[in-house]
Amino acid sequence: MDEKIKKFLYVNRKAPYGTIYALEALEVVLIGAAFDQDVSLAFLDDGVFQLVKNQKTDGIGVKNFSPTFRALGDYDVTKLFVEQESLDERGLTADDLQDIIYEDEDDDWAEKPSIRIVSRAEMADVMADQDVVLSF
Amino acid sequence: MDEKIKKFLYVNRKAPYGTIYALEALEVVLIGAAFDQDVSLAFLDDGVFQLVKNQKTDGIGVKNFSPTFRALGDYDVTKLFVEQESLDERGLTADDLQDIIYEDEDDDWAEKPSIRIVSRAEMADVMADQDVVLSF
Amino acid sequence: MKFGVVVSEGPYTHQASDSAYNFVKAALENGHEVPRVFFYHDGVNVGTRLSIPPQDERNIQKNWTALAAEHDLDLVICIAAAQRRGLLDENEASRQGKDANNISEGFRISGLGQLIEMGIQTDRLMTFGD
Amino acid sequence: MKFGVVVSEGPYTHQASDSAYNFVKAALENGHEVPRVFFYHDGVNVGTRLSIPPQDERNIQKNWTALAAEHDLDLVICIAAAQRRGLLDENEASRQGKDANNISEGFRISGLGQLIEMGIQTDRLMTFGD
Amino acid sequence: MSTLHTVNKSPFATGSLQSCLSHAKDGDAILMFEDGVYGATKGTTLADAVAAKGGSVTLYVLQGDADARGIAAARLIEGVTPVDYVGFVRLAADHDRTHAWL
Amino acid sequence: MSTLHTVNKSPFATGSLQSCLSHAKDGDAILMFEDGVYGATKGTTLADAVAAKGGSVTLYVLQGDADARGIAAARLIEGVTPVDYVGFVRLAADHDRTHAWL
Repeated sequence: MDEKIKKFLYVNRKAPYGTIYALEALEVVLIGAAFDQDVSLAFLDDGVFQLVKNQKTDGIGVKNFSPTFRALGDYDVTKLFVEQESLDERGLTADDLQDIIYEDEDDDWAEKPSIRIVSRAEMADVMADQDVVLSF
Repeated sequence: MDEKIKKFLYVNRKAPYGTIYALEALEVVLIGAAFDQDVSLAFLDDGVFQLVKNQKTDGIGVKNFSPTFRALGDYDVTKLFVEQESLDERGLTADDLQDIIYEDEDDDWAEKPSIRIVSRAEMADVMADQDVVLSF
Repeated sequence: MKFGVVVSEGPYTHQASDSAYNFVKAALENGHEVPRVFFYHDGVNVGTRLSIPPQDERNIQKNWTALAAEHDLDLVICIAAAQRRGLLDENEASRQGKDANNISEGFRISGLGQLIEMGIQTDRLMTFGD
Repeated sequence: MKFGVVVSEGPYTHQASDSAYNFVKAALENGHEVPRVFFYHDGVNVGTRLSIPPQDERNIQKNWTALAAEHDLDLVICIAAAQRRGLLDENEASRQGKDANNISEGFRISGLGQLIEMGIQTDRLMTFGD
Repeated sequence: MSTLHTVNKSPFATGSLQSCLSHAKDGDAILMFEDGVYGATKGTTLADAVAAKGGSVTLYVLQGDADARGIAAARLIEGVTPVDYVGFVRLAADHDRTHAWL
Repeated sequence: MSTLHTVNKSPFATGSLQSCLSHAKDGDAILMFEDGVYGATKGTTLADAVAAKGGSVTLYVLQGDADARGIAAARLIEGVTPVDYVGFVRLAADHDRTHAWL
């Protein structure tokens, strides 16, 4: 068991700032990256709000942690699944989200997008293909 | 200001047991009763679940506080407004709720029901007729 | 005008204590009075002096303590809610036989009656919760 | 079978810590192993020894401490989440210059890596939260 | 390879149950517990959606949580099976993973 | 005699905004703050209901919370007025009571 690589899915269904779950989930992802497992992140329901660009938190006195998502590639966290239907319901499109990229070492370090917009049915498939599901 | 009697409304919109808000709201009501203000309780949305009869909490190891609602009359808390639409949406009728009564000192201590089922529009009127609204 | 303020959620986990802080600050800076802030439910945890937030985050307890010192605020932690959750002052700790206490400067522990009294004596009651 | 358990909410306010306790107890009594219970978010507050719940209510911290003693459970409180919320052991308190600590017997404070490790080393991961 | 989904929120308060229903796959199981047990009751605005999903997934409710909330067996949607904590543990063991819909 | 209603929850996560909308009376004001600001945005499944209520109540959004969540002014529903904390205090003072929809 010690040698086996497990598939970890971090499920994000809550908006940022109103509660701390999004920030503390990200802290788990960063620590978890050191363990060399097969990591994916799912953003659905209000979780899609976490990835919206141009977050500016000066007016409420809390830390803006959204830039950290752009650093995930450096931690080899490169699979961010975002649900299309959740975006639609919230009046959002892919253009409203941050650009998050990683360098693919298997493809001559080409820059590739980490965000993968998937349908609800595809998200269900992603969820069903995991060993460990961590919910926030 | 010290002499003025204010209208206090305690708004209950959450189910019991899953969270502590219902129980701790009731604790405020009991303490508040000593202050001789004009007290009403509103039960709407999941708050109507608080009043459902036959609650038995032995299986989950938490305290059953629902009998306390029946003691409210002794504290001169006699106006419990329950929203009809909230009951309907949850498949409940007035018969699913506890009998909660008080003795009316202005009517030869006749026993009267404390629960008043009101429409959503009437609930809005109750809410608009308060000095202080405490939300739980 | 006199504002009474209720904080119903703990620090960091919910934004409630931040919003309440911003509201109280704005009210005081604009000539209003805030005779009391009442911490209930998990809100009692705002008053712990043992928190050590990351250096790049705001220190919620210290912000409240500083605001209280500056404006002579009455920050009241509900005793019943505090006992369930492990928030104690020196007095309570010794009375209950506990070997430590964790309340911050600027906060005091008192009963639920202080909440009702606040509702009676202020012009508006604001609730920040979840 | 090995169950890893995450508790994400504080005691009394949410039912999560009660449900987790009931689940762990049932698992242990039916021949399963629970190598670790990890307390995250407000869940860290379950580990305070300063709580004094009303006498007619369950004592959540004591229930966990007793279960840990009986079954040699590893109850881990996340250090990062604990620091924000004011949960400290003696070691952390002295390292951080705090004059008190409030962790209960049976709990220990450690890093988030213990959560990931638990996910790797157990057969099923259960999350009790809000 | 199937999943045990757990739902602990009232479906009238949050969208967790609906999100769970729309992501659970055929052969999965859904356990409603804590305030989630309200999702297992008849005659609500959501009962038809829950009952319909019962055709492809297996629905369970935690007995202790239903009792606490005054939900009699007769009020449970047809096909919902009550379990105790031992049953909860067994469900978790019998499925390949658990997904908590918080 | 009018009420300032405050809503701090996302309308996609909980029913607080909808319950508020269905209880607010003509002449009241609704301030959306914290995660409640999502209720003030265009193009959502709830935007029409919110905009329609704007005919009888006045709608406000807390600027700092909207900024934090990356909601540009152009994304606000027509007729929603942004306020800062000073404006929030003024709204509370100008109405006879405040009702927090938690």
